[in-house]
Amino acid sequence: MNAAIATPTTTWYLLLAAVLFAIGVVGVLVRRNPLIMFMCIELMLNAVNLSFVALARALGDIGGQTTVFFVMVVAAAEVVVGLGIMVSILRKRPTATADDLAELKG
Amino acid sequence: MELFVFICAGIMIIGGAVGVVARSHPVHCALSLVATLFGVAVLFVAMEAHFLAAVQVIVYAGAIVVLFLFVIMLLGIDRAESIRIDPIKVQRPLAGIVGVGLVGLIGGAILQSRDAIKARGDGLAVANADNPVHDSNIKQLANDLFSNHVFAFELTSVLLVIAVVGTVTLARRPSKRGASDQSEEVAEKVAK
Amino acid sequence: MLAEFVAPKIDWMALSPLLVLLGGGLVLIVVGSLTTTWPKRAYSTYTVAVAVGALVMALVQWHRISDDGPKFLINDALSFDAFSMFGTITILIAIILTALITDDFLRREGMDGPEIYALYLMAAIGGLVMVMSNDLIVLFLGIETLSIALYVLAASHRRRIESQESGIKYFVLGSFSSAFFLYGVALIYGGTGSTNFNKILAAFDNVPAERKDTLVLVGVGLLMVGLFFKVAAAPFHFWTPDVYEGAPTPVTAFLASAGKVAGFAAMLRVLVVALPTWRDDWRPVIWIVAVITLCVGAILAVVQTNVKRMLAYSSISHAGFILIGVEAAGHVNGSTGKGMPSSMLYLLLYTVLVCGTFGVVTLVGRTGDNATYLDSFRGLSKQKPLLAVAMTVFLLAQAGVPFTSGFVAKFGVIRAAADSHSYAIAIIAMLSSVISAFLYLRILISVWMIDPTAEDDKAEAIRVPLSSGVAIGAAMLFTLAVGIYPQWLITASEKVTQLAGR
Amino acid sequence: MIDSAWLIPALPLAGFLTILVLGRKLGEPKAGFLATAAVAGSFVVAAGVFLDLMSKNGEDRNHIIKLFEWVPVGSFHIDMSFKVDPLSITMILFVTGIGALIHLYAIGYMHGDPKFSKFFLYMNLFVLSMLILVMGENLLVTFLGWEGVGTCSYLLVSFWHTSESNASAGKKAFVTNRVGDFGMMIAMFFAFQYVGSLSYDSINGSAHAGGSLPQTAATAMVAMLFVGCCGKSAQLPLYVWLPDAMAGPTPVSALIHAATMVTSGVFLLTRLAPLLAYASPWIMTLIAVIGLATALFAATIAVAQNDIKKVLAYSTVSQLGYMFLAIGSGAYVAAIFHMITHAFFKALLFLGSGSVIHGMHDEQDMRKMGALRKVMPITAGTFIVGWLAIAGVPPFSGFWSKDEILLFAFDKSPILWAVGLFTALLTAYYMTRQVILVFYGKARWNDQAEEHGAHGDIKPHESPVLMWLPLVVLAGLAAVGGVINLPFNHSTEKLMTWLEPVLGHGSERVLASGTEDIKWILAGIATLGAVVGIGFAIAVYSKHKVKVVEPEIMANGWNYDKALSGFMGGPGRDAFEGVAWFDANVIDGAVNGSGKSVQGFAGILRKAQSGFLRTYAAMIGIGVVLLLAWFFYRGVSQ
Amino acid sequence: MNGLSTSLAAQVAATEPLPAGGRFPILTMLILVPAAGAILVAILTKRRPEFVKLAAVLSSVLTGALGLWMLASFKTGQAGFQLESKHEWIQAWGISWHVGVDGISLFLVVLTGVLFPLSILGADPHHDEKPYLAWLLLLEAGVMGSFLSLDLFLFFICFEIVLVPMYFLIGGWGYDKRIYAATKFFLYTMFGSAFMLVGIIATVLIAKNNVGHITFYLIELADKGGFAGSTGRWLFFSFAIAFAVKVPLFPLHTWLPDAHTQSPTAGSVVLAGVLLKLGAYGLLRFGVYLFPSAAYSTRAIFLTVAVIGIIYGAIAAAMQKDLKRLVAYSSIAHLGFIVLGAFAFTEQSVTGSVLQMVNHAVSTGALFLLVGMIYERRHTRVISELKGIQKVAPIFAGVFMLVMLSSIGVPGLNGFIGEFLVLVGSFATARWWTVVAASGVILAALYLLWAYQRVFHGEPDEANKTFPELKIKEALVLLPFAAAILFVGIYPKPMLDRIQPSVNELLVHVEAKTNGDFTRVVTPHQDATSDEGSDGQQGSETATTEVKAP
Repeated sequence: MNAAIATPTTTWYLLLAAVLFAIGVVGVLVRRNPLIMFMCIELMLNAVNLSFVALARALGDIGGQTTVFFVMVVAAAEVVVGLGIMVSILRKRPTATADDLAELKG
Repeated sequence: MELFVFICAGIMIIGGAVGVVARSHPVHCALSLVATLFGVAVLFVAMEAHFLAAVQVIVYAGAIVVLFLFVIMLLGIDRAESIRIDPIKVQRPLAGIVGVGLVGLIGGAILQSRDAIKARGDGLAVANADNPVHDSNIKQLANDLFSNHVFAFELTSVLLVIAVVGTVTLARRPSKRGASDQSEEVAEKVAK
Repeated sequence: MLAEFVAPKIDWMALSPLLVLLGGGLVLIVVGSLTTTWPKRAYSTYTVAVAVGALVMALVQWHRISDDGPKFLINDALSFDAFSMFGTITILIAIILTALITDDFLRREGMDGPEIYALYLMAAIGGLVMVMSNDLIVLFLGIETLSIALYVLAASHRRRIESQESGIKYFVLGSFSSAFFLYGVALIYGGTGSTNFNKILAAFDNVPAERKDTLVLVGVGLLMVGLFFKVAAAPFHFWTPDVYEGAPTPVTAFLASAGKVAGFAAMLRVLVVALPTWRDDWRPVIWIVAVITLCVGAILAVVQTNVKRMLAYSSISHAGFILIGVEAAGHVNGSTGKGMPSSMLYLLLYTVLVCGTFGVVTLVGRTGDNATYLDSFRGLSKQKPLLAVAMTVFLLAQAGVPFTSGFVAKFGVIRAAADSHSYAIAIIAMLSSVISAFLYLRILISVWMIDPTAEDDKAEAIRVPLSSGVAIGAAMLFTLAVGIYPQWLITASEKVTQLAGR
Repeated sequence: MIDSAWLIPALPLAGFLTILVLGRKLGEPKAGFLATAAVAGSFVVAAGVFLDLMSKNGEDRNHIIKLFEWVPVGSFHIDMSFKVDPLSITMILFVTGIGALIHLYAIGYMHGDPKFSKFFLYMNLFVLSMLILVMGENLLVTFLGWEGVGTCSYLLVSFWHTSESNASAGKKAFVTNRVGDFGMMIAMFFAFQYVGSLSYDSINGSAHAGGSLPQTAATAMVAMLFVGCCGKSAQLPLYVWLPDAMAGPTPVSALIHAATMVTSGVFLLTRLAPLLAYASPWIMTLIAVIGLATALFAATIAVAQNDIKKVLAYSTVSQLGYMFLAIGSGAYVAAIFHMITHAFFKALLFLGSGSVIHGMHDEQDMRKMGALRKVMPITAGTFIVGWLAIAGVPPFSGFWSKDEILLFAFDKSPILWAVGLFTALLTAYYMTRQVILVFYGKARWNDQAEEHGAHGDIKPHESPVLMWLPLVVLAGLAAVGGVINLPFNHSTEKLMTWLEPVLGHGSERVLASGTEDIKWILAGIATLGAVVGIGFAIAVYSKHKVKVVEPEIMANGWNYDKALSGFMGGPGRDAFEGVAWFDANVIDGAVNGSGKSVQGFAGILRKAQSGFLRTYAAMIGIGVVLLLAWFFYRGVSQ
Repeated sequence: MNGLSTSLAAQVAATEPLPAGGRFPILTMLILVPAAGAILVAILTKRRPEFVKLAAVLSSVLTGALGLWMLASFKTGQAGFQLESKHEWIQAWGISWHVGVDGISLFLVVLTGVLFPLSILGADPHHDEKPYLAWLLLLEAGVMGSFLSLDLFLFFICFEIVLVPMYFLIGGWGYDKRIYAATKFFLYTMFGSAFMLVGIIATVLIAKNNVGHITFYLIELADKGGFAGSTGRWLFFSFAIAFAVKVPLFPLHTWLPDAHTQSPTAGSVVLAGVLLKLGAYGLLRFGVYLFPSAAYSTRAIFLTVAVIGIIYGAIAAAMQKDLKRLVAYSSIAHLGFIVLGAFAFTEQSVTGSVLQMVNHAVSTGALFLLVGMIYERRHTRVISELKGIQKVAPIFAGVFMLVMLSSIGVPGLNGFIGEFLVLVGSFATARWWTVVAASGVILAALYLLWAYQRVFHGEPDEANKTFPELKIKEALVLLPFAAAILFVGIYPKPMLDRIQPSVNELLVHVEAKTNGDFTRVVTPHQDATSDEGSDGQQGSETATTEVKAP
């Protein structure tokens, strides 16, 4: 195995992140459970984080990592609030899927 | 070595992600998510972002996924979702197009500009050459956090306060005074 | 070897509006949760006081900028210029009006408490950060601060299932689009080496003009997705009608005013300040999105029966108008064009308008916040003539009738478009405003021209409490006054082109 | 005296205004006398002006009275000016003279009508308009009068408006006249464009080769003016309104639809004689032919009419045709001459018929009359004078004027003369028929009384003095009216001499020498024709020697009117309905349709707003892909 | 010659400095008084309706009086703008409150001033009088502003604000399909002005290069704007669409029958009387004046559309079953004449067009009042339900007749003068259009007389037997209309003398700006006929007597 080829470059990481991101997007589109949709969003955020770190390394700039830190905080805050909202609505109608929440339309 | 790590972690990440999307049971999804998060953490380590890797494991895998599981259990919605067919027929083809499109476009862009990133990185390296930073990851991070990003850091505190206040607001039971309670109405709607 | 840590210098004075809001918000949270229920109107009075305090500080800063000139704050994280202060003032006005409307609403719905107000204040901080931001990360955090507060606010009416539904929809879609935004930030970071506007701008300084970077361009695209979502531009507008309809009406007012202002300010800042290098790339996008937004907003509003939903579509159509200003700003390098001032002026005027409009809708919504259908407005002119007059003024202003602020706003953006020879979009915009005029007329027909049925008479009487009355009255007077004598505001808005660092 | 000529229209105006304000207070019969006095006053003033003019040289007899600037716009000045010259004073005299007589007659005729004073209000307005028409110094002032008389005609025809047919007749008169007015207006536009003025003097002055008015334009002007005249003077194809207009009170028929208004077309063309002379000759031939065709056409219809006034109406149309024949033959003086004599005898005949109708209690069907000469001797006597005049029996006035016209027609073309002569024969025939049916034979009014029992008890009676006095005066005029222009020598042709300065160049009486020589032979033939016509009528209606020939198609006016109204009510109306349908469904339909299509489009668009979270997310996703595709394209295409 | 003297006069007027600020700002007050009246009416208490009505009547009468004062202070024979007053307003955008009046707008302003008090007095809204009066007064202010403004921005906002009161008047006090009609009116007109707003802004910005600074001042833009070629045409069309809708020109007219028919009487009177004139006036003042070469080069379109409108409107009118709708369609035909005159570009036709704007307002306004009175009495406007009214109400019928004849264009009444001038002027430059248009006079007689016959003639049936005669109050309202109909028909000189110089100057302006494409039509014998002494073309010694009108 040729070492020159063997070392994954930033591009690899970025592509991996892109695929992960796309899977997350697809997940949001196809899943009906709001919780799982939200998990998919977490996937997307992780893809972004991965990109940031890879880019930070490529650029030799720590700023990308700092950003990841903030993203994590945001993700945490989002999870708290998001789950709060979901709990408050799913408590009343536990079987509800995202498709059932369609009172508002048109 | 890095290739091996990359491939293993990559499989873990993609596999986990596919698991989140494809498993019908919410708990399985959550566990798949953990796999992805771990994979990402591994790659962080591979890219020498140790602090972030730690945080990734602790906050994400530790706290967030647990929270997910907790909510699943709390609400008792731990039943499998039938994912054979989608009630909205166009949804899956659409999702496919969007997914492929995203990968294609973003991937294409990445491939297009891989030299540019490299050049940019070299440029920055040259710019930083007279002030080489060889601190450990955590120190660099801290330095950056409290100088360049100090405002953003402070802002995260507001964000967290909001999260707290928000959950409190959501959790607060509506008081009985004022409006007539409409829970019956709600119940009716639910029954529908 | 430890790199020398340099603590950034902080101009506390420049941050004062932000700090007043933060302090006020924290005090409210702490004191509010420690004490029992405050007396009637105390929460809202307090909130208004805080916001007014911040507003006063902002005005002071405004003059300071006029005298001393703009600058950057805290290691270039924020820009302190007329643009950001104009946006700040607009958001603070939105807070004041919304708080006044909210006061009685909460008591009517049995939801009185400090949380909502605290969320308003905190959300406003997010908004302020967005308009001031000079860094994509700061901007992202600002967006999230605002958005998370708004998710909660939208879902805060516990008795209305629609409120919850709107909360969850807003939340999922909001996070979804935030992820895109963030990915855009990452790609731009990759392509330029920084998230700071100054550095992004400088990154391509020495590169030939035709040299672009696909990664950055795609990043710009992703960035725009997030911003388009925030301002409810088509096709990223789908959340808007549902959320506007479902959210408690005062919150809708807040969403439509502060939310939109912050979103557009951020968009202008990002596109005009950070990404002018690629303006030939993003301007056509803005053009087409503006057209779609105008059409979608106008056309879909036609078939609605719920006034809140109608106004949601109308706000989409207004977003289209503001996008025209953004498009115009994309014709010139830098901020010298008419695009930015006209957009910011539009935002300020629209903020007051929309708060007033939703203020009236709040009152007509009656207990339960559900009577917001066209039929609910029947007989308003008989029951509360003044309220009907106010509604009329607001709606006509939104339709762009002269002698109201709405006309001044539209005139401004159309002028900006004409100035950059975008006649086609100007014509399309005006034609769409004809279509959307139909929706305002439909509401007016209900208000004035259809006699209430016996059933309508049996419905709960509409009350006009003091605080709402003050807010609606002030908004109406402002609408008319600006319509008649807009000179001072125009002059002020034209200062927003003096951006920090240029 | 000339300077006070403005009094001529002013007096009827004063009468009009007085009755307008005080009409109801004055009531019957004061209003009538007031109106009569106003018109008579005009006549007196006119007579004074006439004498004044007479005292002047021929060249000085053109006098313009400017009241005020009427329509001054830039280079275009139209004054409210009156022209007093031999032609206008001739017209004024006979208009006011006959007008006064008819007013007087109407006091008796309209006795007991609830709208007595309103009748005289309109009548005075009519006289005023007619005077403006004839006195106008320019086309526009004339047009003012022209339309004024038309309006008064409308008002008076539908005077008894509770009857639908009267109302329709009035409307028909007005609208048909509007068709003519269209032509008249176009003629004025031509005048303005090429002459820059509408004054007669300017138009006639530029009607010469080398003037600012090209001959083609002059021809077009004449043609359009003739269209106007066809409307007003009831020529083919626009004559249809006149028979219907008999629905009005009989004095109206006499004054407006026989003596004055309908002749104004003749007046107008005479007024512009130099222009006519300048225009291409074919237009004159056309006028002559149309005039003659109308004369013959109307005469054939008159033969078969049973309504006493309809006969006279068609007769009027026919006689007007004669006048146009004269114009077309270049015999302007003859036209005016016949106009005057016709005014005398036709007014007489109408008033006589009115007297009969009055006496017969509003019965107009001649078949229900007969032998009335015994019960209404004065009426009968005067009517017979009128009959002789119109039939062209020498030495009554009609003979002279008609003879003059035929002479000129012969000069132009013997064919015209032959047809004219035949028409004269027909005229004699149908008028004799009328006289016999009304005044001779068996009294048929009792038949009806028997049929209807006591219900329809009719006792014809002679009319009051107010009515027969004008009859007598007119009968005198009709008898001796010919003296004003006897063709013996130049000095007896008084009218000719009088009008010559007005008609200007090209309108002198020039006959081919051959014609001049045989004029007495032609006159003899014409007299013979009249006698034949009368004799034939007597043979048919009095002696019953010949079977009555009254074909249905002639009684129906060759179905022309029917066809016309059939067209208006049929395809014409359908076309109008079609336009209205087009407006409501296509044009407005497009407007409403665009509104509907917006709604329909919204209906499609809102399907995307399904309420499903995932749909929204998908839309965002698609938006993202499209957006990225654009940026990617921009990136790779650099 | 005359044109020369007037343009000289215009120069003299232009060089005259604006009078000192101490002068009373009549024109500004003409706009502000009704606006203030509207506010006053709106804030007065509903409990004393008599005060409300009094305030409304007083302020409208005061406006009318101001209008007459303006008429009195107007200097005859001057072409330029008079009584100008200017105040800075929105300097940032080069906008000022700039009002002035010239011969073209003069009588429209007077008309507005007179028409409003009459329609306030002449028609009863039956309910909610207070807002009704407030809207009417606001409408008056808007209309005044449109006619008086010399600033494009001011014009546009006044032009546009007019929609609002009219919308509420139709929608609030109209008849059964009022909401449909009001909405249609609002949206249709707004559709038109959508183009104009863009056009105005573009005009100003494009003119900036030539003028040197941003200004909305009409005269400056017209003089220095220099909108040549296709730019001018595009701008002109953006204006023209708005005006064409407002006029309305075929095929943009369908809002009008609905709006007219459903509007309350006062609304119809004002709509026909002044609102439609905004379109025609705008075409002259802002279309032709600003973009002479574009207007001239596209005149064929306008002439054609105008002529179609004349014939089409008349035919459609003839087929209407509703009396008010009939009058509405007749307006389309009449406005066709006005546009025909405006785009024939001769002194006579344009003067006639301006005069006809006033005439149409008078006759159609009066017709609407009369139809309104019929509706008050019979609660129907359907022609077939009315019959024989002349027998029971002869005076009413007489007045109707007079107004109708004026509308038909019978000489001696006002309608004729305008129509004739339009046609006679147009004939020289647009012959075949004029010939077709002139045939419209036949149709006008047809549909109006037919309607008159069906409504007034015949024997009244049961329902119409008790049709009340004209009341004193109604007669007093109609009296000014009748007086105007007669006066203008008989002695239009005072009006023509004031209109003509401005029209002439407009044409001189067009001639100067079209670079020789357009030359004013000079009729032959101009000098001879304008010189009163030499009428006699025959060379004979014609005696002329001047007689003072008796």
